[in-house]
Amino acid sequence: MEQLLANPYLPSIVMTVVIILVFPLVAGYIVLAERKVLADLQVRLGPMRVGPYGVLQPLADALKLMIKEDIIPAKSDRWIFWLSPVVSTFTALSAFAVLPLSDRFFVADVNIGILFILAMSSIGALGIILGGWSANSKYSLMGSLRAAAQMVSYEVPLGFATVTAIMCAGTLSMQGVIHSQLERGVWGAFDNYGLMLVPTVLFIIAGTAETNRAPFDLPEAESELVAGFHTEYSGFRWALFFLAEYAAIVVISSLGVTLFFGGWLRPFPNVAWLEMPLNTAFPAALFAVMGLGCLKGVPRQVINGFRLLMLALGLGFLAVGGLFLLPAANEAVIGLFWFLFKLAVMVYLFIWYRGTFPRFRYDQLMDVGWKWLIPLSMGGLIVNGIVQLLVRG
Amino acid sequence: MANLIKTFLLTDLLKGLWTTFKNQKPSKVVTEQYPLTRPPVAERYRGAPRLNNHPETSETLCISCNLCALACPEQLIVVTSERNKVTKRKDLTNFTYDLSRCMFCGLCEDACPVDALELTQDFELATYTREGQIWDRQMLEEGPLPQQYTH
Amino acid sequence: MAATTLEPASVDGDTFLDSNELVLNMGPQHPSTHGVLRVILKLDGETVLGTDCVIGYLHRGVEKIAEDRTYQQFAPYVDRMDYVAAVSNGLGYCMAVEKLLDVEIPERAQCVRVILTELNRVASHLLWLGTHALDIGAITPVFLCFREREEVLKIFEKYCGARLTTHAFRIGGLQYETYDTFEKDCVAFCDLMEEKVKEYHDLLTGNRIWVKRTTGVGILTAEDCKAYGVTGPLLRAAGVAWDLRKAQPYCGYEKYDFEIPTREGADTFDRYIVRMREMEQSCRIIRQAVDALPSGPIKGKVAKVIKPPPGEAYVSIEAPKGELGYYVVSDGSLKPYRVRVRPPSFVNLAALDKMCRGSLVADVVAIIGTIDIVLGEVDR
Amino acid sequence: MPSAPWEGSLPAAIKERFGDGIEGAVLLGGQKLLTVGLPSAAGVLASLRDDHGFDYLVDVTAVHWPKRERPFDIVWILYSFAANERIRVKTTAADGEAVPSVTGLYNSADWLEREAFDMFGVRFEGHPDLRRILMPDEWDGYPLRKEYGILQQDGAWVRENLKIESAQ
Repeated sequence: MEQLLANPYLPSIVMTVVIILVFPLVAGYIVLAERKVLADLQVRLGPMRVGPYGVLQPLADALKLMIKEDIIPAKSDRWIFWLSPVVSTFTALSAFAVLPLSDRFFVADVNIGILFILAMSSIGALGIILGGWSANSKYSLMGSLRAAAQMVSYEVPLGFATVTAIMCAGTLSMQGVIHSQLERGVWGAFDNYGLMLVPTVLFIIAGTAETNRAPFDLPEAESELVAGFHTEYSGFRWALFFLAEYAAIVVISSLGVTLFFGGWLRPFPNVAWLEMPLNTAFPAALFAVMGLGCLKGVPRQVINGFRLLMLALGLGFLAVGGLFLLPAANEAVIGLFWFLFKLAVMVYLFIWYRGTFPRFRYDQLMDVGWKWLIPLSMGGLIVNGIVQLLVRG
Repeated sequence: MANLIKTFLLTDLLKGLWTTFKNQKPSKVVTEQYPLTRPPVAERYRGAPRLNNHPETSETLCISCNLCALACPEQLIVVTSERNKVTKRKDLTNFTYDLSRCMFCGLCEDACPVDALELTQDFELATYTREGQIWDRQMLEEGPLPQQYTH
Repeated sequence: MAATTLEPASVDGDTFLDSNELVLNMGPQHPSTHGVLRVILKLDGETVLGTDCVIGYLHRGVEKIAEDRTYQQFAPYVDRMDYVAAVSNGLGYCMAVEKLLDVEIPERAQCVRVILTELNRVASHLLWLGTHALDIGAITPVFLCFREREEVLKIFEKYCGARLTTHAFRIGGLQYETYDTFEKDCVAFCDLMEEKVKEYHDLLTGNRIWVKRTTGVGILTAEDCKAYGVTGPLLRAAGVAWDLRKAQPYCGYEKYDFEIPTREGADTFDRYIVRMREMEQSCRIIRQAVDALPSGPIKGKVAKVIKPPPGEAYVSIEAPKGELGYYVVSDGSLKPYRVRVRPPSFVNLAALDKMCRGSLVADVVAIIGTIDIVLGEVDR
Repeated sequence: MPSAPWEGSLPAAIKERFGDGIEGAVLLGGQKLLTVGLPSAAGVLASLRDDHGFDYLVDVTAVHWPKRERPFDIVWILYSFAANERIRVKTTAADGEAVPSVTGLYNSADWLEREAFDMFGVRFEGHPDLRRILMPDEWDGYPLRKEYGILQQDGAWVRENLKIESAQ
């Protein structure tokens, strides 16, 4: 037993298990957040029925998807049809291994972490392509063809933007990138006298395309290809694709947060007097507001169970807020808090686009990718390289 | 030049983002939780039919003239009556109204000379059977039974 | 509802990939064919080589029903053709029968008719805008448009008791007198619309993706429009300032001061702009009509039993989608001998193939949206 | 309906060119109506488009009068953008008789003629693709003919394709 506990891999294994178990739920809540935020943008209420304000909706959705009939089209390539959601989900979740959730919560800090993420997200495209092809449906086929072309085109600017950031940080390790930003005292996005903003913006755009999110959601363009590559999928297989999509969003956002927005660092990491207001007061106040909001909602609930749930949620938020006031606990979780907070902002951004922009057309997507993003990202790389060479020597 | 700068600063996209962002105010929400909050229905709303009784004597106002049945484009009204030997007038025996075919055009209501037949504000007309859509005189006079909402 | 002529070069079960051509069946259940339209696309990659529309899934035989109903009884059925602009349909039908009867419609009725049809035009355009934007991938405008459309539907509901298939007009005039706050509601709606149109412009007009998606897509020049009989905003976006409200005024439209918005590009973007400006013009007409609303009777001298003399009449109005015509033949009996509807959606849809050839699949969706079809009217 | 003879240069020119082919030119309730014989219909329509500027074919339809010897009225409604003028051209046809198609003159005639064929069984000679448009291809009968009952339908088709007994 002691030997087991002393095993150096134990924390990694525990983290892996936790991520695999918890992430589907988290993905469910990202979906709920997406539905709620979209509803807000669109002057609607969004899910309101399952639990107060729809807080139990993800569980209901998961349950429904699990008990739904699993349909495999008659003329499909059964094995590949079976395999592709697995490939998608597997690769997307694998990338979690190198995400630096905080200075102490991570599975592994490998020295090629960023390469690993890019590799996994490339293989993820394979799942989409195979899934679309194996379904033997024309819509799916077109979706997967689009996916293939899009992934290839947008990985280039994404890569260039990443390389620029790596160059700036001088390391490929995810933790190393954050430590380098701490040393330089500035987030990656504002380094090199603000010139790094160009790759930052390009990264966000290319990252949106890489994850097949609107306005680049051509592989699953609903109004043209019905659902694109997953037109023929149903039930839990479809849920796996869904899970993979949201995992990819989290991975890409995390990568962006790590490379450009300081990962688990608080804003202005080198300004000492901001320590108290930002690291203690801000999270405590945030959770207090959320908790009080929930408590305020309690009397409005008609059903007793919902009242209890709201009460529990409110008290839970308040307790988490209180945690940030304890110095020891604060030290343990503040990194995680900042990382997740920035991640949430990124995910909100993704949803916000989707709620606002029309979809690109296939040829325009290629135009934007090859004629604008790639030259700009190459230019960004060169200019940043020169600036770095001249200034840092 | 100004246009080029605008292109690179993505002003058009930011304008759109700001428009949707502004809409997030909870007071701007227009949808409602239907069975919990019920929409107000206009006074002239053409919903479920009702056969009116005289408010004091609670006798039917219908004089069995059959004009509504003749006016109805879908011919879904059947008025049956028998001649009252004492008053020499027609007494209503039954009145059936097939809601499943009704398109709520209001022609029957317009045709009624005594305001006996009226389309009311009740709009919740779903039933579990097709037969349940055929309303007889009793149903038309009393209105549909209160429903339980499950959701 | 006929089989297609667009057979692929080789349809051999699974071997269709061997050929460069792909036949894609879009609809009748597809998110953006606006109902039960089925478009068979012949594709080379994503480029459209040809299209074939299969329609009739919503064919209810409205023209046949007309022969079995009295003149008044048929009026509610026309609402169910272009159910998005039911008031316009009703107006056209009533005017055709009034032409047969040769009756005079009182001023007040005319004025209320104008207000309601213009409100309906705005509602129809709003629905078009929302769904069109949704087809192109912008998912928010549809909710904003429905929010404004709701206000129109509320006015309809208060006026005649129904929101969608209104049956608002009767042959000879109106059945319902306006309600107390009718004028106020109409003006309030116009104020609201003028404010909200700005919001749509912020969301879409300037947006580079929107401009790119719509400019140069589905071009139908003025010549083609005339050859295909295409009317309405499509014709006006091709630079022809032709609007039946101006060309052959009815219902007293000659009294109102408004413009016919036109554009020269004849593409999807121009149609978008034309319709947006038409909404503004409609608000302008509503304001004038509300100001000028005379008092007086609302129904002309029409007998309870409508029995027009034998004869025939063709009356057309400017519906939101184009020229909506009714060709009514009477044999002197209680029932119309023949009612022929000249539906704008049906005729405009016939130009789909011309507009689609050479464009991409995503454009087909945009073009179907820009034609603004309602399948209830296409199939009748 | 009040009917008056239609005077003017247009009917005069048409009458002069087609002679006996023109059976009448009247203003029916103020609307211009030109009745022509079937053999000259194609010529009249071509002349109206080319010589008189009627560049927009509004509608093509038919009316069935089963008791007549030639039971079908074929109606073309034309409009001229330049003159802001609308006229109706009408001819009669016997059952099964070929009616000239105007698809060569107006593209809009394509679907409109298909619809008239679908509903009445009027055969448009020269139409490139005359098949049913609203009804299924194999449907038996022409719904808008007067002898076709309002509840009538092709029971065999319904049984075979929808797998139900008639819905009526």
